[in-house]
Amino acid sequence: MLTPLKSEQRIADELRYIGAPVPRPNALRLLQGRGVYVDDIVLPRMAHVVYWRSPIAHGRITSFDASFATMMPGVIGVFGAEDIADICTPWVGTLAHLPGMKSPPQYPLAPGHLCWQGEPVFAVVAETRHQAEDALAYLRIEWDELPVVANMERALDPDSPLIHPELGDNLCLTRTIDNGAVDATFASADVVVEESYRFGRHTGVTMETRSVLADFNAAEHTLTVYHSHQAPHMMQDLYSRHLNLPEASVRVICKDVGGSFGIKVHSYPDDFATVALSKLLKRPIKFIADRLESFVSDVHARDHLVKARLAATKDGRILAFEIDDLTGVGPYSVYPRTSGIEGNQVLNITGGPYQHANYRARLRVVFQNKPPMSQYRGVGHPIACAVTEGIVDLAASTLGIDPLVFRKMNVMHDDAYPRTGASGIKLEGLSHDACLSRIERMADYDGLRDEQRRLRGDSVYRGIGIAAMVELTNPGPAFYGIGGARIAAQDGATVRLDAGGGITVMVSVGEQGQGSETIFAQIAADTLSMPIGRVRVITGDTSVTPYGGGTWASRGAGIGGEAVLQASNALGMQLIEFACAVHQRSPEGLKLFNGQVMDVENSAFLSDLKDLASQAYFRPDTLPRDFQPELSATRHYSQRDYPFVFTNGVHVSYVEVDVDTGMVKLLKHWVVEDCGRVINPMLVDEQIRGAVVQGIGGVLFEECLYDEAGLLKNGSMADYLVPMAAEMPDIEIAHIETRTKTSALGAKGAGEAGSAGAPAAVMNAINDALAPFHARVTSQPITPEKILVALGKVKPGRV
Amino acid sequence: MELSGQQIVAAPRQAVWDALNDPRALYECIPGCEDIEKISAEETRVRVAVKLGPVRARFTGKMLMSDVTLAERCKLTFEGAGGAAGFAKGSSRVELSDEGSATKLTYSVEASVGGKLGQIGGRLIDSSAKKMADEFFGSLDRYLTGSPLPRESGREPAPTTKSADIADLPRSAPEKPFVRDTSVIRGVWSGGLMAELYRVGWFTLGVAVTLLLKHSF
Amino acid sequence: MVERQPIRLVVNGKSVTTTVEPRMHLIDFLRDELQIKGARVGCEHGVCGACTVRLNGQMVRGCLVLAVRTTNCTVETLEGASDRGDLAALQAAFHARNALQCGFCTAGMLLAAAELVATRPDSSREEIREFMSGNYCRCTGYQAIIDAIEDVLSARSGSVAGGKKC
Amino acid sequence: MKAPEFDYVRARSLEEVFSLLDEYGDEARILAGGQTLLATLNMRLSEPQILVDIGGLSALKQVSVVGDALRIGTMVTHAEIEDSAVVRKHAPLLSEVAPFVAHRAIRNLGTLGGSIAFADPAAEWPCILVAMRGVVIAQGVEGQRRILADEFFIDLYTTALRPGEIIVALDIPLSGPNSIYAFDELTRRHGDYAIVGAVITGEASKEGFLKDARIVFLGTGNTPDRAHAVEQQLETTPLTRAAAATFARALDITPGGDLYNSAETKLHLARVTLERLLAKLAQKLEVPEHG
Repeated sequence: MLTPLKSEQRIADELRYIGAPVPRPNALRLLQGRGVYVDDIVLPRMAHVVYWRSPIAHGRITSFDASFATMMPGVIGVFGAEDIADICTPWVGTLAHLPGMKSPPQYPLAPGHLCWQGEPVFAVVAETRHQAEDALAYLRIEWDELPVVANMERALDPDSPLIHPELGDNLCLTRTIDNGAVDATFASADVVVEESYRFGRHTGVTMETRSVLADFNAAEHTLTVYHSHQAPHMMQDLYSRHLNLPEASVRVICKDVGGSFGIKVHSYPDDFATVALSKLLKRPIKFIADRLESFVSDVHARDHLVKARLAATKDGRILAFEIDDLTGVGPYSVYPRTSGIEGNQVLNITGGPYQHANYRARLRVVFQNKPPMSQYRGVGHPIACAVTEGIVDLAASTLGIDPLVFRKMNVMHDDAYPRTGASGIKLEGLSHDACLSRIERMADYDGLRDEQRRLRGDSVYRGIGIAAMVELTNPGPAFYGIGGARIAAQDGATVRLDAGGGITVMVSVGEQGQGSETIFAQIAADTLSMPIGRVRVITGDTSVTPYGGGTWASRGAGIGGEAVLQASNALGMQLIEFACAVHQRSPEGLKLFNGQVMDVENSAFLSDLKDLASQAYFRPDTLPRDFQPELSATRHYSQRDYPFVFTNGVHVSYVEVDVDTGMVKLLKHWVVEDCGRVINPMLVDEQIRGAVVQGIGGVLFEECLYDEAGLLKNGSMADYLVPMAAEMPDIEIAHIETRTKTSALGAKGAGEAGSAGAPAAVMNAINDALAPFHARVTSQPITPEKILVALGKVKPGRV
Repeated sequence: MELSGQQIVAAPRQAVWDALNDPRALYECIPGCEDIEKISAEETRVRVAVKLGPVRARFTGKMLMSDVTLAERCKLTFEGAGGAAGFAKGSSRVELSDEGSATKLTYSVEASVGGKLGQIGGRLIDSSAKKMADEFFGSLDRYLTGSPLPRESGREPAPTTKSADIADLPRSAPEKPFVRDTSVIRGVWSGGLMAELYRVGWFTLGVAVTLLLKHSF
Repeated sequence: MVERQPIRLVVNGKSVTTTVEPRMHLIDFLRDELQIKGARVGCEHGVCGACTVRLNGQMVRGCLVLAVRTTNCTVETLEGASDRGDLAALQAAFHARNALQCGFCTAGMLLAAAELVATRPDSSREEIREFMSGNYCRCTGYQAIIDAIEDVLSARSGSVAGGKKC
Repeated sequence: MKAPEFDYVRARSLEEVFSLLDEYGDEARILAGGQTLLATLNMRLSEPQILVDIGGLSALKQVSVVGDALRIGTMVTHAEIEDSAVVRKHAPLLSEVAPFVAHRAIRNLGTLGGSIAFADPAAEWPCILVAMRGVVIAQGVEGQRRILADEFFIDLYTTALRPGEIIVALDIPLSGPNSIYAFDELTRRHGDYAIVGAVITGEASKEGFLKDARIVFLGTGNTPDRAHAVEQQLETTPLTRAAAATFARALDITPGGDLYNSAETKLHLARVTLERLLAKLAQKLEVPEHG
């Protein structure tokens, strides 16, 4: 039963869809190969653009000659920065609420200063993609190299080369937190443990690469952009402002999106260049990044070095955490969500689950001549959780306390909310105790420990890794809005009774495969008590849906769902009011049930919504003169009680390490997660499984390998190791439901819990397996070589 | 990745050192060298066609000799642009020591390849750089001891040092690309061979055209 | 310009006679020339599997086959196999298990799963994972796909063997 | 990335192949399975003028016993080897190794001859061919040549094939009743290029010796890497499980590093792999197989 919003609102008695594993209706077209992605769309006079990307990490163009290339068959033109300078203005990727953050202006095409291998500099437009690539090979371009900043640990040295001399140094952002009596606590603590954690830079590798089809209509001065994107309204605002077009004449349409994970929530220079070229050439221009350019142009993530220490008492009470996070981003802060948020979240979230009061943290975000870095699924959580849970495990083993017991002693207890964490994060209500005891039973923790001990006798080394985590979801304007970015923190839904008696829901949160359209249908169907088959959901079109933020930071269900709930509620009340006018009854006596209007007491049938719709649309003459039925309702919702609604979960990973080859076999993985009300258990579990495997990619396999000249050495699917089916474990999932009181729906986010905790759990499991050898590995990805070096079987070649 | 190798050259140290500075010797010994032209004592402009399995990449750039201690040690650095393939930088610290009447060459190899080839070829950059270095120093021995060099078929005879003068190449390329008169080329626009001739852009085009004009007329 | 060459083949049961540039791989030919969009381009170097189609009944990487080489062959994409009802059991199992999210890898996954069900019906769970490890998916984490294939195999062996699958 | 323009011809006879190779020289590429060549072309790392497709020559697709060898045509695919009963009967090692080659979709088109001609240092077939004392049958305008696998792989991607020659078939000596073998490779992911792999072949003798042993590594050198020192020791010392570690320590190869593994790591992994394979074979020698 949905908690009633206000006394006079009627919500259907029993729930048929919310809470049920409803299969996704829009999956059927995908199963038949009838999805429509951007590359599937063909428009008349459509041309293709291909970008010449800087082959070096830092330099300056000295000569450019395209005279031969332009003579090639099918070539429409070759363009550089100056050709679109007066069409699209540059941007700066900073946020006001990250004080002192700086980043230089960035242009759609680099005006000569080459800042990373992969930066778009020239555009070749031709009739076909093949012809454009043929011409690309005949551009005659020469450049001078400049000293490269490719090692983040030396980027702030006084003698380090400067990427942007005008900025004075390579520092993008710094921030510190210093709460409680940190120095005193560490000085007097019984036990202090210290460790450094290295996280390899890696990227999302979405199946569908970034795709844009920009169609500027010169006659109407309107721009339609088919975009593979997560935030259509954000891009509408950016294109409108930077191309000087009225917002109403910019339309962004996101049909099927082939995976995004945060990679497609940003704006990219080649997006702006493609749109600008469409305006310049007055014809549709299609840009489909191929896989090779994706590795050097999609945003990267997770490039961090974190030094951490923890202070605890002899009897195992954690007193203080301290961290120093150094993160090397790209030459520009990404626009508009910036390259500072990942590091900022590491500071906010480290130590999240625990009761300590003393916390000091320093963040330095430094520029590098490597692809720009920004939000990718989990954002700062995989770093913060791995640092926290790694050092907590080190403390537990130093104190000789079982790591599960140590966590049970120190996590915030479920009865102690609301409260503020040591880093200042405001926590509404979490369930660490419930999650820890649930996963203990689910994974048969004691049984695993017995098996681990027994197998050590046969020199088989297994490890059990635990990772408790907090996760921010349902963000309010605190994330971006207050910093001046026009990124909507609210979402809107319009729910309409159609003439045929069906319900159409238009909502501003989009679908990228995670199933948000399905849960919106579930919510609308239950709220209006309609068969779900009669509910149709439309998203991803700025000209159709209300204005809203889109998909990011695990907010789809929590924010979008609540907007759908409130709009459906409003429509429900309007329909009852309409039925009252028709049947001369008072609202308390009627209810909606299964697409009909019924008497509350005796459930007598009064009318079917289909008939009411026809009457309203076609026979208004039969209605009381003074009554005008309203058959659609729009509601907007934003979460304003907390900066973010935090939720939590816990992972356990069970691995076997071959101590001769350093190979790790993932045996099993468990997750207990609390995302508040679970609207669709199947879809939530699948979100967690997909995110866990992405986390496993980061901890074991994925890294962008750069040499000192800032050149990528493994930019193909053969050498950049994305996780594949054979090596992945089965993942068992359970839920605790601590509903948020910030909304009637009570749902919190679930999309990033998997990638937040999996790296920590797998790292801890590997180090648990290596414990008999007193070896630890804290540099991700944990490759066989790093394990062999830790075991002393091989000298450290290069970490 | 730091790699190293050794090669005994049955010739006195001075002769080996002279060969390292003689464009004719370099043309014979650099694997896949298609053209060479000495610009100064330290700098030699060179065009190298690299064959690696099915991969064909033509690098046009220059070879620098630095950190020189006469007839004892130096550093050879090659930097070349490979058109769409990207660009390559290879360096080798070479030390010459007497080994009886012969000379022992010990050398390091370091390679860094940018652009697309680097992205994709990462797996084999080091081993192929090592292979090219081994071949170069191996050829040096055969060149100095007069035994025949493994001449790949179809490679034009070495141009005289001065005749293939790249330096005074016309800055702006000729209006229409010239056509070689052999039957293999079927049309000015035929992607295949034209790609081969012009693939690295005008600079090479200039080189290719200049060379061909000199040879075929 | 290299001349287009004539080819004649059967695509999804329909005869196609046309000319094609020798360099065009099968996926671009299907998508750009025949407007058959079911198979997708994911990497163009034969690793991700998004471009999987059937050539003479066998699954292949569409990006590693030249269209000019498919003359006198039969090609089938997900649309053809789906409309023929050849994948009904797998499609139903994938839908029930949510063994797809964004859908970009689904064509390759279904055709690979179909070849496994047809040629290795008694595969263990680990053998299914190995066979399917040639197709990259970033959304599902693979478990639901493996479960869906197991459902189809056990239903098939259950019905074939008439008894409980041992 | 879209491939550059090139012409295409489907050869109707070997003679036509040789005349095309003569006319275009290095400008022509042989198209066999295309699984490596097309990836290279799609990435524009090679811009040949013409592809000569030898897929239409049915003579190159035969598998048959010829004398004391199993003759496999150059165009036989990895999948056909994987599924072939004739191969399983006469060269069971090939049947065991085939599933390690990439993934089934690649194996459905990729060919044995293509893999041998390409000679990737981490590929399975070159290493297996050397271990089984195979012979490459090359053919050009002047006729056929038989090249021992030992002399075929010269350097990184460099074989003994002469310009204008193609591989037409591979001869693999038939495995006898006492032939035993062991193969394994270490990969981060199933189907990847191997970090290190090794195969041991030999004849089981009643006295517990592994006779005519050959030990060949893949992924360590520029070509299939023979462990001669260990082979010699196996001639004089019975192979027992206890001795496996000492044999492995005698490994004399010098691997190079790769993207993820230093040279020292590769040597360590090679030793571990060798020791495990020797232990597996030692077990077979203790319980000699019956027929």
